[in-house]
Amino acid sequence: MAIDWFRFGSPQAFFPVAGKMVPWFAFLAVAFALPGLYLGFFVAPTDATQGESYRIIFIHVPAAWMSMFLYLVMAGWAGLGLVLNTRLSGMMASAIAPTGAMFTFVALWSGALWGKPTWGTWWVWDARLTSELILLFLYLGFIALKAAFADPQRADRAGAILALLGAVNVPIIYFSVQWWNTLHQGASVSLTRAPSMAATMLAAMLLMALAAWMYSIAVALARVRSIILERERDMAWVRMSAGT
Amino acid sequence: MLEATALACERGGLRLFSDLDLALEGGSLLRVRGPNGSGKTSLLRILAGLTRPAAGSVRWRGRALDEEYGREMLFIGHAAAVSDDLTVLENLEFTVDLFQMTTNQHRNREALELFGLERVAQVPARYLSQGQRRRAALARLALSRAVPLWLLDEPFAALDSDAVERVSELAAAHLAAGGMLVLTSHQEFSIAAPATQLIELEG
Amino acid sequence: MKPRHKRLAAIVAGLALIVIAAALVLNAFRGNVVFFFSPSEVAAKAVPADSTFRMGGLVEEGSLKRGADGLTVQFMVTDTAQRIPVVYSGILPDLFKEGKGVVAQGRLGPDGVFRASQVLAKHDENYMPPEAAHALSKAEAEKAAQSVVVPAAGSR
Amino acid sequence: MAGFALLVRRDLRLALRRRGDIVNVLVFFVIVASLFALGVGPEPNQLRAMAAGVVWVAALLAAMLSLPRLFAADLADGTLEQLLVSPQPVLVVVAAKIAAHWLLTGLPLALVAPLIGLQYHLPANALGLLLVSLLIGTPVLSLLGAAGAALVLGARGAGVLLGLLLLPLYVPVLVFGAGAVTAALAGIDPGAHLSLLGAFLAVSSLVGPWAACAALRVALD
Repeated sequence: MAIDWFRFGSPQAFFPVAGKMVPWFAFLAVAFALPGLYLGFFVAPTDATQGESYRIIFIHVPAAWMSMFLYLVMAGWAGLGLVLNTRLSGMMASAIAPTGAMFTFVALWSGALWGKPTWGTWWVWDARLTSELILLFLYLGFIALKAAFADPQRADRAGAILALLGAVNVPIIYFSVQWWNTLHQGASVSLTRAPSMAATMLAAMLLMALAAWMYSIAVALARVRSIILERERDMAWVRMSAGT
Repeated sequence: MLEATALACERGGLRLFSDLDLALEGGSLLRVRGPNGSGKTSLLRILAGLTRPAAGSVRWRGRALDEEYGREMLFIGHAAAVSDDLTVLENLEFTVDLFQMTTNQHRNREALELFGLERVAQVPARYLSQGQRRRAALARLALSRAVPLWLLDEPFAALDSDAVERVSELAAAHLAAGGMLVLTSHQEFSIAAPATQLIELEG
Repeated sequence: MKPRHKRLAAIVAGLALIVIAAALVLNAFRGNVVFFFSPSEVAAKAVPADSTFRMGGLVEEGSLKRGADGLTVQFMVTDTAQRIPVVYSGILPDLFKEGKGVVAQGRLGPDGVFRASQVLAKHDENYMPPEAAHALSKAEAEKAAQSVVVPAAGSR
Repeated sequence: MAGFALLVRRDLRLALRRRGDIVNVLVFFVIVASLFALGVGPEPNQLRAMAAGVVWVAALLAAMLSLPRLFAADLADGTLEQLLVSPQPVLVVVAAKIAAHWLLTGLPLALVAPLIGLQYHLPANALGLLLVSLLIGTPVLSLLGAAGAALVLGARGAGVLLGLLLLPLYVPVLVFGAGAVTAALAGIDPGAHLSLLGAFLAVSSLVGPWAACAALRVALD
């Protein structure tokens, strides 16, 4: 049986589907976060060099991953909207941006809190930290640009161009630790080699990353529902379901 | 020559029109009529290739609109496209070069004279009145006989009766020579045309 | 030009720009756009003269000497090829240890001693419990011992 | 090619009629750069160390100051509409706008910068490098700036928004442009910085015009 995926491209069809999915993803986020936090903060062993302060990676690393990944997802949705002219794509991009900005902010702050006890400084202007800061500015610019247009369709298309323009930054952030001598350490988990951390630590970190994923999906879906209602408030189906 | 199928237009979340078809052959005049906000300007901008229709497509000589279309189409919108800091003549000369029209200094002068602009030809456009500005934009029509398709948005707005007559004459000559004309207008006008069509847009 | 040719020309121009950019980036990585310099570069004088820069490497084992005031420290920074003495007066980060990574910011004196105004610890991406770290270093020590033994065995 | 020359000529002629605009940008550049010196104090070593950064930041701000007008004036009087329906490819229109903007702001800024460098006690080799880095870097300001200027057309608070969008994108130019001069001051080879600046120029000349074209189409839609 073929599923008509394009049917879900219409906000009207997507609205109830998203509504059904939100509680599930919210539940999964909690279901992953609780064991993740327990493993990370109570079970995982103390680090040989850093002692207890390394435990911030259970927040920091998932947040940093999400900050980059959500940008790509956002730019992907935005680009899709630009090419296919589907209404839902722009709304999805709008819904993802605040979550991405939040994770970027969390990654920067948790990084600062980690840097002080380990490196001995809150902040250095190395390539990794600087490019992550730029990512935050890109998110804020995207949100501001979208907010500056009265016509949502114009906002979607202008935002999409900016999002694609800024996407160049993501690989720079990711590879900065390999390309330059940075104070920031390299990646602890990568596709090309075995992870460089103890199994419990890795399990806790991956659980937290999954929780961050599920949280992002739940929040993005909930937010996209609000955006759909706001933008389509004059449409018959919204009025009918609102009972007016 | 100019065909549009199943056009739909949406502005600010509102659907202005949908399922609009039109076909235009040489010598046809198409008048687009409707109340304010019914999508007349949007339709013209879609036909000019500026606005992307929400659905449907526009074809010229059987092909999708491309850069070649720019050589065969003349679009005059609400704004006069006259730069304040250039003189009336410089503005005209720029337009002529931009659209790669075949003309010469003498014919440029004549075009300005036709619209009563010879006295202000060397004056920066910032000193023109609203009506003069419209005339400066429309002076192009006198040089555009070779351009088959004219798209004019409210060409008679802000013009005195003399200038209305000039535009009507040029349009009639254009149609008689096998050209096509699409225009929107609130005013009544009389343009002799071998064939006339009317599109009524509802508000 | 036909539209098809134009599109082709645009693609070729785009690719050419990408190739140029990639070549320039590769060229740059042979140079020194870096957050810190290595002791080898310092020894080769490929570092800013008379101005502040950062030097990174490992704190050499057994090189750390604490001054009488309890604040001034002296140690060697090495990249295994070269070693540069560093003098620093101030509080060291918790992770500062012999055999571990460090990035120091300061100036190189005429006597070849690096006078640091700030010392940062650079840790690696390996996280493991102390027992594992201990076992790992023991294993490495054994491996090193073996690699010394093996050629001796081969020569016999 | 004829279309490109025509459009560049038009922009240059318009700029000549509004000479104030270009002069103001240059004066702004010089004043901002001088303010830093006044704020920091007259210590030559300190001034020398910050010269490259100050000149580059002032150049970014000055270039940005001139950008909102790049398309806005043509949009307001309807010329932009005509440029887009004309037989000229939009890419040519955008490229001409960018070229004219660089000739009118980037190039003069680069040429004036060594004078400011003198105020900051830069030695001759650093002055030369300041000029070179600005000559490579300022086209990037125009290329990405055109994209930004086209994106904010018709937006609320376009001027401030433009800064918010563009300054993060300008960071690599600032880092490597100023880095080249600082490296030269410190007696290291600035080649790597200039290489990266050149790479960034290549990437910008690919993505900048593309984004500007797409944004113009959106703005006139």
